[in-house]
Amino acid sequence: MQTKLAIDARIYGQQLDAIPQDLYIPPDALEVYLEAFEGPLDLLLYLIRKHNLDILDIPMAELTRQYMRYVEKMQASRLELAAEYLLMSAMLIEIKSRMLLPKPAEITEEDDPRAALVRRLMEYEAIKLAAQRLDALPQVGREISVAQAYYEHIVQVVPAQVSLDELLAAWQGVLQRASHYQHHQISREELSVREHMSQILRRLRQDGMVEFSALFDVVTEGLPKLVVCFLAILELAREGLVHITQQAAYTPIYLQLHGAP
Amino acid sequence: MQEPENTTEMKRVLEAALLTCSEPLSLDDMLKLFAGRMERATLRMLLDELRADWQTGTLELVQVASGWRFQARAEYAPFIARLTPDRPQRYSRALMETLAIIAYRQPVTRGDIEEVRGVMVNPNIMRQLLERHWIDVVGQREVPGRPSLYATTRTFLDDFNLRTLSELPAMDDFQHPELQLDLQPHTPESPSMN
Amino acid sequence: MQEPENTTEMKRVLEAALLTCSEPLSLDDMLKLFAGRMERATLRMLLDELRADWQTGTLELVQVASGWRFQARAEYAPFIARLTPDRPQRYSRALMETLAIIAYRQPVTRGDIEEVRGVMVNPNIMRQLLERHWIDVVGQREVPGRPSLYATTRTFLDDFNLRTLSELPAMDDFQHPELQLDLQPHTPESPSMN
Repeated sequence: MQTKLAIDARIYGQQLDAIPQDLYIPPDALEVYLEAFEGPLDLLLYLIRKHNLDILDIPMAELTRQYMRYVEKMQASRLELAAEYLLMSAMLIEIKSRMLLPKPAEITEEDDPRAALVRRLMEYEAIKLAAQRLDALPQVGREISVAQAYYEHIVQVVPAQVSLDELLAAWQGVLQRASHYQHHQISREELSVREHMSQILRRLRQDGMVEFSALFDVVTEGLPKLVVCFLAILELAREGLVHITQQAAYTPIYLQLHGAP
Repeated sequence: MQEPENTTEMKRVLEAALLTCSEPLSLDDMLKLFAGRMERATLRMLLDELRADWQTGTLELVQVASGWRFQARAEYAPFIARLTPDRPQRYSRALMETLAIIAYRQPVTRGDIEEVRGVMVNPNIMRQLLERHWIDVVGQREVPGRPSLYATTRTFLDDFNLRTLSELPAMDDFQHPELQLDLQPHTPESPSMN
Repeated sequence: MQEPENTTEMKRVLEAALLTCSEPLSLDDMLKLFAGRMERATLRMLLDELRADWQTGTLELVQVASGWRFQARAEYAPFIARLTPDRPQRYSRALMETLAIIAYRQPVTRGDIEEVRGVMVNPNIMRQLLERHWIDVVGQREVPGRPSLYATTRTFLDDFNLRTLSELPAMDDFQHPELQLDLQPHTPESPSMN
């Protein structure tokens, strides 16, 4: 497969489509050519493809000669880049010289001095093609436009998460600072009573006047709960929060919020 | 790329552009879509048609100062807002203490809370607790001024993963459990604690 | 705000969210829209329905690495491109080759990239790729100097319209898979070589 070397460069206002066949480089254009290649491997691949050389049987002499000619030209102006190209030159010359040595009778693939170079060239070519295919994929922001209609951002107040431990720590803090500590020690039983006090107050607020017995759910609630409920009523009465009335003995007892009409 | 041949195709180009542009498109922007092969009058007509097409859609085409844009109907904004929640705020120590007093001493008035904490109750704290539905007003105490009585709610229990208030640990549950090193028969603790 | 009552309403909430969010929405994101009152199976069904609803629309619902998004059908891209003539041009060959090495050979170090390309890695290219969130550092290779190991990200897959790395264009791994070198004893090369 022949790789196309894309060159997007202008020299003297003229579009350059390809590297000239003879590799003659006009001095002013040297930089342009340098930028057309991604490095010594890229240049080697170009030379191999341009001259239709078999990558698996690289004629080292031909390749090395062409490569050296190119590097000589670039050395003049781009020394720092030339270093990488020079390193490749050294490698090419080393391969060439090893190939001139007498061969052992049995040779394996690994013994071929070109093997490492060929592997690198093939890996680089594969990546180069992959990069081209990757670049050809549609990309968000280039070929792909993503839906992004407007919406009114509503600042949602996210409630803080509070743990029970934090609540307890707060309560403990209150108590430690309060002088009348002992009065605030709360037992579980007392909390049940307090909970029922709140429930009864809510009920009375909603229903106005409620018959005493209606506050007790004798069917579903066990005796301990009924006792707690009764204690809650007594506590409410003691704190003056509810008003308990009875018209006459043995008539129904009614509860209402204190001060309710 | 083939230039759109008829107004139906043009309307589709317009719709695709409006749905994918983050900024409103002005009429001039939209004319650019058609590389000059579009009359302003036609464009306005197409925009009217597009708006009608979306009449019952989840978005609406609206005109704002800088141009036209599609936007989600107001009813969907609260749902979309759930995708990017703001960072949860942290509650102040004052709020937590107030909540603790209401939870353990309910029903209580502001006066009760102030007496325990020794400082005035910040009205914002009560408002926050009410808005969070952790407390509500369950009555008034029959004293001058008839102050409101506050209590905790079902939401409070739910949010703290409790079934009843009695599941709130009692004080002695957390009397330095890790400091229980006394190997002697249990004697009453310091006098102030009784 | 009322929670959606039926799947039709749920699908509308979903559509509104997908049309307004520029980032792909994951299934977990979408579940958040419904505050936990949605089954994953139902969600998947609604997404399929939504995709079908838009079958002939100007946008298409697609699945990429990090979730689902609506995007304009390819035929509208050239028109939309006219709105922003300065949209990102093609990246340099050097950048694309570096990205390809990271994508196909990940995780790799800078040294690995230099080995394949035969040239020094330009630090600007790595910076660009990191800033674009196409690559990130996933660890260090345990060799002297502990060089960073780079890999591609979900954003990379999303931006290239891919769900997984396996959807990357196939790589021609060497024309001749098993590297058949010419193993004939070498004859001295042609005299022209010298």
